[in-house]
Amino acid sequence: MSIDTVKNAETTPDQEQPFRELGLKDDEYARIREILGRRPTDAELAMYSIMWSEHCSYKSSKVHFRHFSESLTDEMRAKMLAGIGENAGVVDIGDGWAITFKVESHNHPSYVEPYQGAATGVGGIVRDIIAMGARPLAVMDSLRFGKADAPDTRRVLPGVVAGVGGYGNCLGLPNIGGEVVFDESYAGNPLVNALCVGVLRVEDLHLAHASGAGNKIILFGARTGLDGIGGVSVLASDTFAGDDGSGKRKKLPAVQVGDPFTEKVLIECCLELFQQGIVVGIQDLGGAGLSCATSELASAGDGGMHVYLERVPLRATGMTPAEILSSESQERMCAVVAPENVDAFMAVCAKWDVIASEIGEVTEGERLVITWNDEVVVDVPPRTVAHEGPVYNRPIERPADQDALIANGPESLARPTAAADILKTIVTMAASPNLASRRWVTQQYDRYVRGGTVLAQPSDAGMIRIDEETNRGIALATDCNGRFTKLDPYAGAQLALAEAYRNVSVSGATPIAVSDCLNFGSPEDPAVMWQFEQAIRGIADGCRELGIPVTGGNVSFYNQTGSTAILPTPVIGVLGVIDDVRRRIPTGIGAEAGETLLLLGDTRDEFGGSEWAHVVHGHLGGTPPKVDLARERLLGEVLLAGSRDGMVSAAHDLSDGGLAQALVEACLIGETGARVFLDSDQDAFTQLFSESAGRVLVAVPRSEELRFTDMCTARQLPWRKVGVVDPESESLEIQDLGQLQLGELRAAWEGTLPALFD
Amino acid sequence: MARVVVDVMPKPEILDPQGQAVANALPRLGFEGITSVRQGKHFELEVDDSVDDAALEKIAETFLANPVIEDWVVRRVGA
Amino acid sequence: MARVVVDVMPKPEILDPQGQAVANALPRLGFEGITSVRQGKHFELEVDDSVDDAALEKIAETFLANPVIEDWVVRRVGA
Amino acid sequence: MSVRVGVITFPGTLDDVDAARAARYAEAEAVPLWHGDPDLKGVDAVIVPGGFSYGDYLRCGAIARFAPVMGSVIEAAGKGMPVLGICNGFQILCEAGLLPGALIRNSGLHFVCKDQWLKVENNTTAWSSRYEKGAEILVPLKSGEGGYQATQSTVDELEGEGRVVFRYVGDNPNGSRNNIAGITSANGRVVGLMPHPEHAIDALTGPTDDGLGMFLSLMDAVVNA
Ligand SMILES: Nc1ncnc2c1ncn2[C@@H]1O[C@H](COP(=O)(O)OP(=O)(O)O)[C@@H](O)[C@H]1O
Ligand SMILES: [Mg+2]
Repeated sequence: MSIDTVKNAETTPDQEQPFRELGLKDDEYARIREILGRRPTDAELAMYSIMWSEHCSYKSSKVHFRHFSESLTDEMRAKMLAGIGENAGVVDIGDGWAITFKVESHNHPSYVEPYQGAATGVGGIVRDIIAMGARPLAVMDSLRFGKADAPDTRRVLPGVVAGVGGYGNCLGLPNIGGEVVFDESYAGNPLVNALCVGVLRVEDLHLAHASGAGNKIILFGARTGLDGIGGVSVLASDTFAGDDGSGKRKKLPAVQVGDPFTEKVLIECCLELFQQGIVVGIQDLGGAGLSCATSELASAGDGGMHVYLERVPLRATGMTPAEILSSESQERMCAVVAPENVDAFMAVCAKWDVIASEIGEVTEGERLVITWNDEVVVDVPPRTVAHEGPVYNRPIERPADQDALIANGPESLARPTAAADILKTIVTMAASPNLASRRWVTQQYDRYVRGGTVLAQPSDAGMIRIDEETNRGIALATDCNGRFTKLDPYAGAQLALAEAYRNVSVSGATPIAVSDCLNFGSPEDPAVMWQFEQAIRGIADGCRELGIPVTGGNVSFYNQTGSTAILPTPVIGVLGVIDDVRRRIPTGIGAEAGETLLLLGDTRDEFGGSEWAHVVHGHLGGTPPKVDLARERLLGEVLLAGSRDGMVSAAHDLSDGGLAQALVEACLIGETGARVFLDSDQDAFTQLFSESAGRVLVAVPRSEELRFTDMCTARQLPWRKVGVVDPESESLEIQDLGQLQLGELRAAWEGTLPALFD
Repeated sequence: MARVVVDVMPKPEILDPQGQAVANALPRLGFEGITSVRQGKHFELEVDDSVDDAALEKIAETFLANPVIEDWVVRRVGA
Repeated sequence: MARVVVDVMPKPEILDPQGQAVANALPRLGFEGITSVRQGKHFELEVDDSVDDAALEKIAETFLANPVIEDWVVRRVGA
Repeated sequence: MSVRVGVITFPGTLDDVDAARAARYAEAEAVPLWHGDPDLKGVDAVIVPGGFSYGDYLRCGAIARFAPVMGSVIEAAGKGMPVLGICNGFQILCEAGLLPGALIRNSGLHFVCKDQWLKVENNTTAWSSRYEKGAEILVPLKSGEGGYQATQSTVDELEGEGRVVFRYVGDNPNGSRNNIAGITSANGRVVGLMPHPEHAIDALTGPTDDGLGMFLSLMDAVVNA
């Protein structure tokens, strides 16, 4: 095997290189040559091509992130210990505790190999959290699939769910929430967004960097194999064509197989290393493997770095330096360790049976130098790899058909008016794939492990107790309605933010920070870039209004089937804090005898992008519901006060499917009947199915009713009494319309996913 | 009636955490000299004589194995 | 160096939910004529020549299979 | 007198923190035991908790039962020390031969996490004396390989000797023979079950506090021994 060295590159300047096959544009390749003053070696080319890819360099999205930083106020900055740019954002939640959380996509791999794609998605995000020095607390998964009854969904969904569960369950991380959404636009491009949240003491925050000449670089965890090096395998073939039977490396599938056990042990090992204070920093190996870890560590530090690549423990024979640098083998971490701590480091690894190898050291210089058996194969300024990649100001253009989409509103759609038809619609909606019970999915996830889970599915938000002495805890929810975002990306993104914020509020927690995962089509399509830019601005402006910062996130472009992009899907995760988890608000009604049901907020005739239009008419058009973030904030404050004073016994936010769906869920989850009365001022259909934002259904003990409604009135939050809880009753009764038996509703709501996927 | 065996194995370049776990455990259990272990699935099918090799190949490829990460071998045994 | 294969199968009287699921799914996928499916595990070991048949039998019996619910077959393949 | 309950951690054990917490809720002292260390630290009882020891890729509990600590547990159990295996712990106790039978893949082939009603069939073991016979309790079940299987003669023997401690109520969640959720050794000192009593010790983080009875039973067993 002949290895392309720097020396060789200097003497063969004209050697043709397969940079286009590696995804680099002509001008990007020219820039690499300019930076190096020569052609790159194979290994350098592999590094630059991966690190300058859209996924790693954020080259199309970077310029838009300024909206986030520009919208930060001092209030928002105050609690942020680490923000955008770190592995994951970190916020101070009081009592010396800090929380770190992040959402990340693993969309494409999950389409190719659903189980492993989703599993390694969970594994990757968990490593991001460990790298911050935190103990992972819980995971969530936000999923989008094609039509529920499409044959390919039957291939993809069960695999993805089993993968999320298989990996997360084995790590011992409770799964406390997520989403499952079906829409045709995701048919060839499902979305698998995984979230992990972790906890640490404020003083233990570790930001990875390679400082201090003489410090050692230690690679630990799994061996490095040929996983996920699909693209780079062209470097190993003479012809660049790959599958030519020349005996050279075949083009390999870009699929990785996860080993959750190895990751579990790695977590414990890292926690012990942090606890013993024997690491300067730890960097996870994610998408771009060693290329990313070495260049990021080096550029975050104050010196250079020398890596001896032949010391990397391998799983396959004959791997080239380029392949080793770009392997995406899972369950690996890289640590920077002072020389005097290396022995202690190795002892901890030995205790956990974790393979660890010293692969290099921090040097005085400013270069990242990588050698392979004494030959220099990489010699680069690390910042040019990790941070100074290309940045694009992609063309932006509002789609030509956006006006037509908006003009085609839901007004002309036939609405049920007869009592029987409205009741039937309630059942149809409850059984529709997007509204039906998620139990078939969530039942495959361990939500109990570690004993801190206070709320999980089917609650609006997941909640974890982080301190058993004080009962301090956190809550999390993720949301996004892609149909709203399609109709108006700015407002739609804010609606996603509003919904996640509201879901956290109804649990009794106070929202404090945001992480997002922006899933869009091709950035080379000006219409997609318009959606993207609008959505980012919507989120940034919305966060400013809500006073909570975006602390991190992830961008996933090129989500499309052929040339058709997915619905723009900026998934928003909102983190909340609760000082005492014992006052959490459950979703199901009926926990207390004699509850009154109140509807907080305004209900307008808003059906653009609604689930009803989608389910009953297959229609998407018009404008999404109005956003009122001040109202969301007020709702949050009222719920907090209500929960503090024991005035609220249950709360459920209204979103897809409107009041009808919220009532069905509150009854079924609480296993209790209810009697509901509608307002005579507005038609029954609108009251039941409108998706106006900023609304919550609350149950208050009758004894607290007056106190609670007085508070709402005093704070100018519109409220209306919509019914009473009836624990004796076996039905949901709606005055003037009739009764729905809970048994029938349950069969409809719970039957759908098992019928589709069992 | 025929008996058919299908063995499905992880592709050589793909990580095999199961085989790995076994290989790591053996020395701890006092068994030396096992240098590598791979673990896969073993299916035993009883099939009517009407089922031809092409059908079996199809079943293995589309259903018993996942061609993205696994290789497989179909063989008829006994009679 | 020798290659050894160990096949481990659920005992006939023990429920085999995985094999059962495959058998039930096949007709739905349009494959007729498969009258029974059992699913077990297939191990491929590389062993030093020092490892004798008794050791292999021991590994299979005490470790790779659980004799309460599984049967197993050990065979050396190739050379 | 303080009761010392050992809680074993294997690589891949997950519910050890919960088992230790449950022991503390019952006012026992929880003593961490490490898989690689045969020293039982003078404990009065041992809990083998849930999780995925060594990944459980081969067969649940297959590797864990060979751990040095298990040799000591088997020996202590032989002398009558109370041992509780929960979920993966139950699987390990079966693999180790402390309890008969084995646990296989759930009949539905999926991991199942749900709140499960159990009927207490035997309240004479070291771990179940606080319950009324015939009582129904609600605790989490969370496992992918929880189907209890044994030969007919073993099942007959267990039933005949009243050694089924807990039985699933309602739909069988995993295909277990005779709806068996948990069993005991002939002397009633070793108990294994798939559901998780340690996750039902307070209604804040579990469905109920029904599981606490198992840990309180142990306190009685040790104190009265
Ligand atoms: N993929 C998933 N993983 C885990 N939990 C999920 C998943 N999908 C939905 N859930 C949970 O199921 C419940 C209902 O989901 P959903 O109807 O989307 O909630 P909401 O409308 O309040 O956002 C919530 O508790 C949610 O967290
Ligand atoms: Mg909600």
